[in-house]
Amino acid sequence: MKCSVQRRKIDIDELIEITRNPEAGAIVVFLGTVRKNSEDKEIQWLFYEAYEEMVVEELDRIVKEAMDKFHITDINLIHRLGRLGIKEDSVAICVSSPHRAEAFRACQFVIDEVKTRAPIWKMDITADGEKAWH
Amino acid sequence: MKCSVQRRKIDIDELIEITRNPEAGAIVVFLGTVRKNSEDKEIQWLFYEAYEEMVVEELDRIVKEAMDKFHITDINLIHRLGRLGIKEDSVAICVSSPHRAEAFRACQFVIDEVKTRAPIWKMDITADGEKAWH
Amino acid sequence: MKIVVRYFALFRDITGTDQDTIVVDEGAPISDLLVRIRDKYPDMGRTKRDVLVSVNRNFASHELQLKDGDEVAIFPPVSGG
Amino acid sequence: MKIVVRYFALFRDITGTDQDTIVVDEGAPISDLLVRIRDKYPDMGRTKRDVLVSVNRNFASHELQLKDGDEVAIFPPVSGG
Repeated sequence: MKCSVQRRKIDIDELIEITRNPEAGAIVVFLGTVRKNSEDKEIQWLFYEAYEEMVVEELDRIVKEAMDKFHITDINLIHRLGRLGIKEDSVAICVSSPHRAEAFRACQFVIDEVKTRAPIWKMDITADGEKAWH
Repeated sequence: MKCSVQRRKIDIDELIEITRNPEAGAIVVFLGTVRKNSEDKEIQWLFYEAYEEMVVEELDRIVKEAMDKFHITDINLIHRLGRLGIKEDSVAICVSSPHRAEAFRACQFVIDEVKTRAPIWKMDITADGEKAWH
Repeated sequence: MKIVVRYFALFRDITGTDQDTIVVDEGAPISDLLVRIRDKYPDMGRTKRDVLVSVNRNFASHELQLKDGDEVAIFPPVSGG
Repeated sequence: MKIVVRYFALFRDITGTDQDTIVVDEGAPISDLLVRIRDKYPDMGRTKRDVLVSVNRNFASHELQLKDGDEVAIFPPVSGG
């Protein structure tokens, strides 16, 4: 059970390896990836900023809630910060569970909560060089 | 959109890379992993057998149904055959989609269909050397 | 007409073969084929497992009528994933 | 009492600073602090974005009473993931 933020690319294999468990029959991974288009604008890159002292604490609270709510063996989460290009992973959530239905539910719960609660903000920079906070 | 079976270990990173798409904001991966215990027996290893001429055709049909049913950009699937140890991946399904809810739904649909329709059988070999087909 | 039948997993263990040839009447339904198989392999009559059949790599109901040259396979419920 | 306030994302751009010190009465609610911030930065009064507040790294309602030494941050709705 570990949450972190980092500027370097996310190593998915490593995240899966630490989540793997002999009691688990299912692993579900969610990756948020940067889309080329957002609200009819063509994106050149994104910039993610966080309230770094708070974000890991809030992510830990979300993951703990998921562990309490669902019958799962482990969850690990990494959120990227800084500049990201198209197709890059902004967030990776990995859940292992004895049974698959719970793994899907827990993974979806975590990303839904991250989207509403993690103190992270996204600025997009369009092909025209226009910047906008989201 | 590609389905295959193989005896060598599944390379998850490679599967994710071919599924990545600039139109996708979400990737959901499902991994089936070998559990240490099954119905109170301690598993030593599993052996997967398939009707190889049929299995890829049936997997292709499942994935095509998912592509028709859900708003997603791509699905790729690999199922392992032969001998697998504890914690190894037996199946990997990777779905990319503009929006995450559809990616979760499509991925769960595919694994549910694989479990009921793909002509693949599992034999478990317990710590006592007992063999049983499932 | 001669139908080549393939057996998988538990049913291969029960019949002791992965493939053989069963003779049925032209246009006979799969249920006829299954009767012949149970005659040939009495243990196939005793298994409590459901018997699934594919014809030309598609799942087929026991009522489907067989044609010459059909690729037929007999297997227990699947357990992949 | 002096409260150190941090600003993030759009609100850092609006205020032009990532941190400053705002004076409020002992035990004042967050809503009082927000009034002072809008007085100091009129553009914060014009933004249509919701204003979220955290105190000591937890989301806080605008009614929460501030204590000396609280770590306060002001930010727009989050957009991570």
